Amino acid sequence: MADTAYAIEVKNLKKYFPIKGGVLKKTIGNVKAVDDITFNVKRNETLSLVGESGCGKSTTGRTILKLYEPTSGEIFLNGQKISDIPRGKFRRMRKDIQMIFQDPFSSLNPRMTVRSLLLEPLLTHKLASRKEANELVGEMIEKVGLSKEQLDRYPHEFSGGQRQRISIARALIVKPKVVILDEAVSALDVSIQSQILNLLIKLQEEFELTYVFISHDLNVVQHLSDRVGVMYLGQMMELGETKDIYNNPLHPYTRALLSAIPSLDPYEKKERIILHGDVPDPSNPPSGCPFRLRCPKAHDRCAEEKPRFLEKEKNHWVACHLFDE
Amino acid sequence: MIKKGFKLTFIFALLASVLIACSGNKETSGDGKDTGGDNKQVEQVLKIANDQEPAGLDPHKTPAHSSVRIYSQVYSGLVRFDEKMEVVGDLATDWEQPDDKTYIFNLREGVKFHNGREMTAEDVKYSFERIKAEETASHIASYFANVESIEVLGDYQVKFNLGTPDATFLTNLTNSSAAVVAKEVVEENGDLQQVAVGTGPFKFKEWVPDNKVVLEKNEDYYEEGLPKLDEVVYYTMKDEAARMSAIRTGEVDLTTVNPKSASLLKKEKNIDVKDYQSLEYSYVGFNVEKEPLNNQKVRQALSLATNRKAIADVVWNGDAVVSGPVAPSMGDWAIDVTKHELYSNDIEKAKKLLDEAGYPDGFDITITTASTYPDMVDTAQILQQQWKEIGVNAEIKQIEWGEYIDTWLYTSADVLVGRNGSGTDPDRALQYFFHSKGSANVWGFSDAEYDKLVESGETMLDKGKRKEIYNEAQEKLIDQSPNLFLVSPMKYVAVRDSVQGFTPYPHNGEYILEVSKK
Amino acid sequence: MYAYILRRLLMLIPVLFGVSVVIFFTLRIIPGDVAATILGTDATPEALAQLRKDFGLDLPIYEQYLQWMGGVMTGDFGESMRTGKEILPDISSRFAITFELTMLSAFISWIIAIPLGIIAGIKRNSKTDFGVRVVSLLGVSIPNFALATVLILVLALFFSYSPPVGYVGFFEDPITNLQILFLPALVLGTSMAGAVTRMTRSSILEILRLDFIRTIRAKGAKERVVIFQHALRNAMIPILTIIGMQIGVLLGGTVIIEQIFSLPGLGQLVLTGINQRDFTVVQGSVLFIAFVFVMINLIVDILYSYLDPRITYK
Amino acid sequence: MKEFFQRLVSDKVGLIGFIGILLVIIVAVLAPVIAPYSPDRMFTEHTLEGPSSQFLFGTDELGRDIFSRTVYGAQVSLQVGLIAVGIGATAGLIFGLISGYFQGKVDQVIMRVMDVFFAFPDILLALTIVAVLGPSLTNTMIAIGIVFTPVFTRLVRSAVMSVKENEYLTSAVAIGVQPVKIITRHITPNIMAPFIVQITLALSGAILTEAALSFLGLGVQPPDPSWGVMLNASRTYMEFAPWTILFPVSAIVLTILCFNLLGDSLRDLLDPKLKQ
Amino acid sequence: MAKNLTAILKGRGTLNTVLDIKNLSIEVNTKKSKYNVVEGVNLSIGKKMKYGIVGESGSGKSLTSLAIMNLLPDVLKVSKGSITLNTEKSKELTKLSKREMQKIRGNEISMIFQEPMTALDPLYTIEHQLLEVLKFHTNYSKKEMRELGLDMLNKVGISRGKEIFKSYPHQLSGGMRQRVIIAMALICQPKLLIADEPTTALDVTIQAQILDLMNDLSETHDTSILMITHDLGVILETCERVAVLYAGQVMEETTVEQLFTNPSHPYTQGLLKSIRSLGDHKNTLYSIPGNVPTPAQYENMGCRFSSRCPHAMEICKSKEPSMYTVEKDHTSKCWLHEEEGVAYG
Repeated sequence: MADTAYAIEVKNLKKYFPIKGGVLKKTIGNVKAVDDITFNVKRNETLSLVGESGCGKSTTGRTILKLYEPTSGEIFLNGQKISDIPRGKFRRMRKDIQMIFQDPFSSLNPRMTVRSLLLEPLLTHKLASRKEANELVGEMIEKVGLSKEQLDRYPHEFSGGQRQRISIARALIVKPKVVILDEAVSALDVSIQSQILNLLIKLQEEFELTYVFISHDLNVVQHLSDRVGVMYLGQMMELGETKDIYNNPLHPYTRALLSAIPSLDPYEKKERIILHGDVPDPSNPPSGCPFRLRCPKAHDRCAEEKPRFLEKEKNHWVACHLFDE
Repeated sequence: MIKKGFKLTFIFALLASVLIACSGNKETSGDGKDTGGDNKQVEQVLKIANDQEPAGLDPHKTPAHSSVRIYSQVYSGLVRFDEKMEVVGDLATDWEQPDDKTYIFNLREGVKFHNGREMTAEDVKYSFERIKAEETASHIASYFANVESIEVLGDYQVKFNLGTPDATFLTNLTNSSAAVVAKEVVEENGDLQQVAVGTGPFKFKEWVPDNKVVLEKNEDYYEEGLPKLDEVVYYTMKDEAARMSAIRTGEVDLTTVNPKSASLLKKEKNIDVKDYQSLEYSYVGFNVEKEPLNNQKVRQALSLATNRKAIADVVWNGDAVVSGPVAPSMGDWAIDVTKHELYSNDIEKAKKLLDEAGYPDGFDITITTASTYPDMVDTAQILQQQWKEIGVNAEIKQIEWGEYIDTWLYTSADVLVGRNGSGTDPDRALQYFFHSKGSANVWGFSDAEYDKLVESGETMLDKGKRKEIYNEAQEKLIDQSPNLFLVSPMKYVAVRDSVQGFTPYPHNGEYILEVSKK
Repeated sequence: MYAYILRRLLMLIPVLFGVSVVIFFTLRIIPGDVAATILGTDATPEALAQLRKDFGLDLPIYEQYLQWMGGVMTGDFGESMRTGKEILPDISSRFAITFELTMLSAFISWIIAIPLGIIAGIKRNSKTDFGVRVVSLLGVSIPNFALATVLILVLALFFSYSPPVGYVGFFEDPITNLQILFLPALVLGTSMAGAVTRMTRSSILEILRLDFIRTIRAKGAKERVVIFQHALRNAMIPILTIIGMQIGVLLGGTVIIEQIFSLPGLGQLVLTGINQRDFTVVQGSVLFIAFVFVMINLIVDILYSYLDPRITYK
Repeated sequence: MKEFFQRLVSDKVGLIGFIGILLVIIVAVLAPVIAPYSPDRMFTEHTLEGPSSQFLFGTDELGRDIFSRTVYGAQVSLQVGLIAVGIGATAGLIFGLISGYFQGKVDQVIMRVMDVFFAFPDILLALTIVAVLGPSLTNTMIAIGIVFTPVFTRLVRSAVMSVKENEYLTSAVAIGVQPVKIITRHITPNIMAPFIVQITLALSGAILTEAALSFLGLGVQPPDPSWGVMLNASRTYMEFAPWTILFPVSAIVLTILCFNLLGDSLRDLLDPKLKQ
Repeated sequence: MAKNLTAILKGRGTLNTVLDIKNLSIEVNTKKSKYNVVEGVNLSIGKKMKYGIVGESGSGKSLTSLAIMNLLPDVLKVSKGSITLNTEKSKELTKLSKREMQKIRGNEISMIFQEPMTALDPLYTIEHQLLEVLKFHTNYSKKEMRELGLDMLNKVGISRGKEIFKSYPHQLSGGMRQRVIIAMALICQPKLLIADEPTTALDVTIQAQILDLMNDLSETHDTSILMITHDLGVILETCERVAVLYAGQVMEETTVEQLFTNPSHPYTQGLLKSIRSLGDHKNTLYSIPGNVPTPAQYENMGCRFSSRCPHAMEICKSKEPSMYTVEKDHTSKCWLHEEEGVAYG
């Protein structure tokens, strides 16, 4: 059933967070953080998930990593179904799938030296003897552009960019197959951001990595990804090759999103679509299409029926009634 | 919210100043020097600081001092001691003794209980039968164990039939607990712990727990003109500092104090400090059934190692006298122990005795005492030091009162430091505490000769001969040393100078019948 | 909100049940019993046995527990073994005193502590801050009973003042009542003040660094407005936690002060109860105190939602 | 660590506290050297004498040298504090870690039990425990330790929960680190700051609680000179011989003050929110 | 809203300035250390002008804005230079008393901050916090204040003003809060609005709403805007002039148009290059090597960009360059211009 050509397959994934209430703290509702999404990631590919805060892109990433238990749906990692493996058992498989976090300041344990931070994954998965591990750590730190001399320092002695390099080294040292990057460069300054992006691209080639890149920065996403999925309120609105998404966005939301990026060309004339209102409360989403309340092209059908997720063009999927005649 | 906070602060500050101002005013009026106002008569209210909350008010059931001092004002017995410790009539006007084993009491007529009913011979009979009844669990039941029957001969005449001649009978009757109570009150309330209806000079008015007990004048008291006070209030004040402060500022009129506080109060011009030699003595009790204290020589060695004078000096500020099993305040009954060999504090001899007993290097032992009483704790600490000199290493275990009693009762401690009231008759001091069947002989002490001696003392009606018997018993007891008898302290009562006619006696530290205020 | 309160009340049941079990069985293993303390050194084994039977102490221990709990469920806390009086009225009248003392102490400590904490917080690391911290901690550092004794002595010796003897209820004679309670409350308040000062200082410090304070300043607010309207109100939330906890601690911690100042409060009742092995009194009082304690916690939590609109209990 | 001391030195208040405690510890350790007499040696001819060259701080009601007793008192009082807090802190650490890390039912059970103990007023709980175990130095320490356990448990638990919010913990989970190592290597070192602060404050609390128990006669047993015992014994003689209370009171007040000052400034120093 | 170049040029060159910052330095002064975090900053903002300061984190851009408001944290203080506010009469802000400064804040100069989530007091209603500004600076009656407040909310695009009045900050979304904050900032009709990263924390669709709103309002209210951001896109979107801050110093100062078409300083060049190379899919991005120096390292490093500059020369490492005028209205702080022989300004 699963296709081993895919590093990751996600089928009808749902992740609901219960809202408790009442005298006995019963579940009285759900925040539908991820609501029935399906996609896959090919080997060595970079798939980006974009969307605004609260759209469920991070939750998706963390559910794939089994940091959250999925509410329903299936997840396959290299063809193996991992969604029903108990978390305790999955622990040993974690070396195949790693994660890099947004905040370079809180994602490294402040009380550990860089060396022990890097040794830990190796020793945890018993991938090397202590001596070998030490050598590997030395190699890895240089691969991410830091020096061996810096191994015995603590994270707070590094700048944000350097810390993010350490995080990358820590994630990659176990030679994973898949890396989930959750807003991995968003907290960095422009000049540092490009350094890290270069590093990520270089390492992807070197280690033959598959990336799931979660970001709200559309410029960075355009640069890095092979394919892009646009999420809104827990649902996938559009999914396709990067160039198709950026040059030929189909979904009104994708269009608005792309038009909202400030331009960097003083001579460029841009049709700006200003969306009104805010993202609705995910615990109380609108009926039908989740975007309809802000959609400039919304019509009656949008309120009644949830649009299907259809392959409108080759490898270009969209969930919108405008394209479902 | 914030503004409210400020307002409250302000109000509180105001309140605080008012309080202090008020208390300032009260100060002057409290002294009774305030001549203003139309009430020139001094309020005849005596305020007494009670160092413990009364445990209950049932005279037959409650031996605690904090209770006795109160119910002894409410109840009367058949007889009482006068100031010279002679037995005189109280509810009984007189009595006759047809034979050694029979007493007939003629009762005072027209004496009324506080509930208005007249007291009769039936009440006397009821009261003593109540004391003797097992379910009453009276602490003085043993005093009247040899009363075989009580007969009512008339409304005002009652007869006690004893099993054996008893020299202590009359003295025992003077005990405050041998009170005449009213049957209907007992029946109505189950017991007399919370109510008090007696024939004494004061009527029970109210008891606010942990706060105060109020007694008011019994207008129908059989002695004309007495009592002089309208009201007596016992405030429970457990803290010595609080009592000191209250007597100094005149918030209370009378309080017992410790020797050191007494010496300070003596300097105050508005306060008289009265003292009297108590009937109590401090002691060290030994479990004579356990090694090494089952060895008489060991006990004697410890007696020799004990410097009683130092204890008197240090613990009691010098105001205590060395005592034997019968406290010196019992007068003639007590032997002079100061010359006794075992009181000589001869360390060498003590060591020699220990050596003979087979403990040349001494031994380890635990001294148990009650944390409730600082004097006991201090005594224990001094003993610990003194015994160290002969190689006895003692550890101190301080336990609080409830556990202490338990420990005492079951002799679960090897060495127990405590204080005994030796009673008003040597029989209690010698038989009750040390007869092998004595109720309070918890030490496992058993000596057939001694037993015989004190038994004969009880029934010996000739005072001279009786004294001889008891002298011998005392000598024997000191020699055997089941307990070490230490010192008998002075007691101090501080009274405001507005209190008139107050004299404490060893047998009655709080005789307030004739007290008045000026 | 109501659901929340109801749920919290339901959660009290296991806690109080736990308290009842712990206190009941703990008391039973303390050496000594009420009969021994009543009879004292005049006790005879027969008399003791009789008394024990009277108090039901000869029954199996679980039966004693069930009897007691059965009573408590129906609002019958039993009778004092010592006095045979019903316990509940006694507990509630004494609780009133302890509660008044507690509230008065808490109040005094706020008056001392909150202004000091604000000053120290605003002038962080200055000499004033240093002074305030040391002074406020002095109160904490002196054992209650030592401070009480010194106070009593000094007032009596140098001002011929001692608080009136004999407790009088607030509604009988408010002035005398407050005179009686003022000193003990002052002693307790001083010792509480340190913690409140500390909490006030650190929460003021914390709040003052928050973004919205900068916004308020940027709006042109006077410092007074910044501190009192915004910083203090926000700081009140952690302060409230401390205050709630302290009131709870005080409720049971007034024992010593009650004894020294001869106040017939709940603490004294428990202490005498323990000393006299009056089990029913101790059990009842401790259960009562525990109940009040958890209720205070609940009230504090509800107050949060009043102070802080972000907190809505569902 | 070095940096920490630098910051401590720059904070005068904390430094005073730190030095003060150091002094007390030195005095406690060197008590046999410093004290001229054995603490329970009685000079029965010299009871309640004022300070003199022979008796630096005067003598108490049993003629013992108050100076020597105060010095040895440091030993006893510190011992009570350290061991009692050690018991409470260790138990609290274990329960708190388990409760905060695993949450769910374990957490519920532990926290309800702690709630039960928390619902007991401190003094009454200590009093009851001592009454059960019998008064002695060891039992006093055990009782205070038990009383402090719920406080530590709650503190550790909430610290664990806030550490769990940090991404480095998610990161450790994502890497596949074993739960035990997550607790020992990632959580425990990061909750130490509030834990240490609480320890310093609890130390002063323990000394005060011991004093309170001594007042009720249930603390350290004579002749061991804890400051609480000395204080309580001297209350009676305060007016007669003020020195008997003055010196132990000063010792206790200064020590507790120092602990509080240190704890107070540690709180500032270790609190990342207050770092500048 | 297309950017019209003539519109950009219109606002420029107004001699009449609202705010003049001359040679401003901000110093960290603790017992342990003392160094400048901002040094020698010169800015001048004309009436109705929209002026941008762009820089990376740690460049000192936010500190500069806080210095204008006199809201620097305790350990920081203005050590040199002047900040002059020209409204009815000119005032030297660094010399004003606390009280005088309080009258200016929120009234003549107001400020909005980055984090709309934390910038409002969580315990008070929007009404209280909005009208508070009026209470501080005007004598309006309660009714008048409410009317003004509702009107202002309407202007920032909140139509359900009465409802919003009763809400607490946590009940609003980020975009709504930022609108409220803008309303608060503009309600007293200030002459200058300082916006410190006003959209960084917002989603991109909301950012577009807010920038749009700010553009509209500054025009209708005659308010000058000082926009502080790390995002060159935002600068281009909103500003007329711009100063590029790096390591506490202004590296380049010019019109937005010139900056984007003719960047002169190697840092600006690098920055633009790296952003623009983002368009080339998966190719290696242009990136400025190395890290931003920390303030403690500033001393004796010559040009502060020298360690990362691809054109660095010997002199760059030892000596700090001056500000050169590279063309009309365009200055740049780089030794290269000395070589090129441009005029020293």
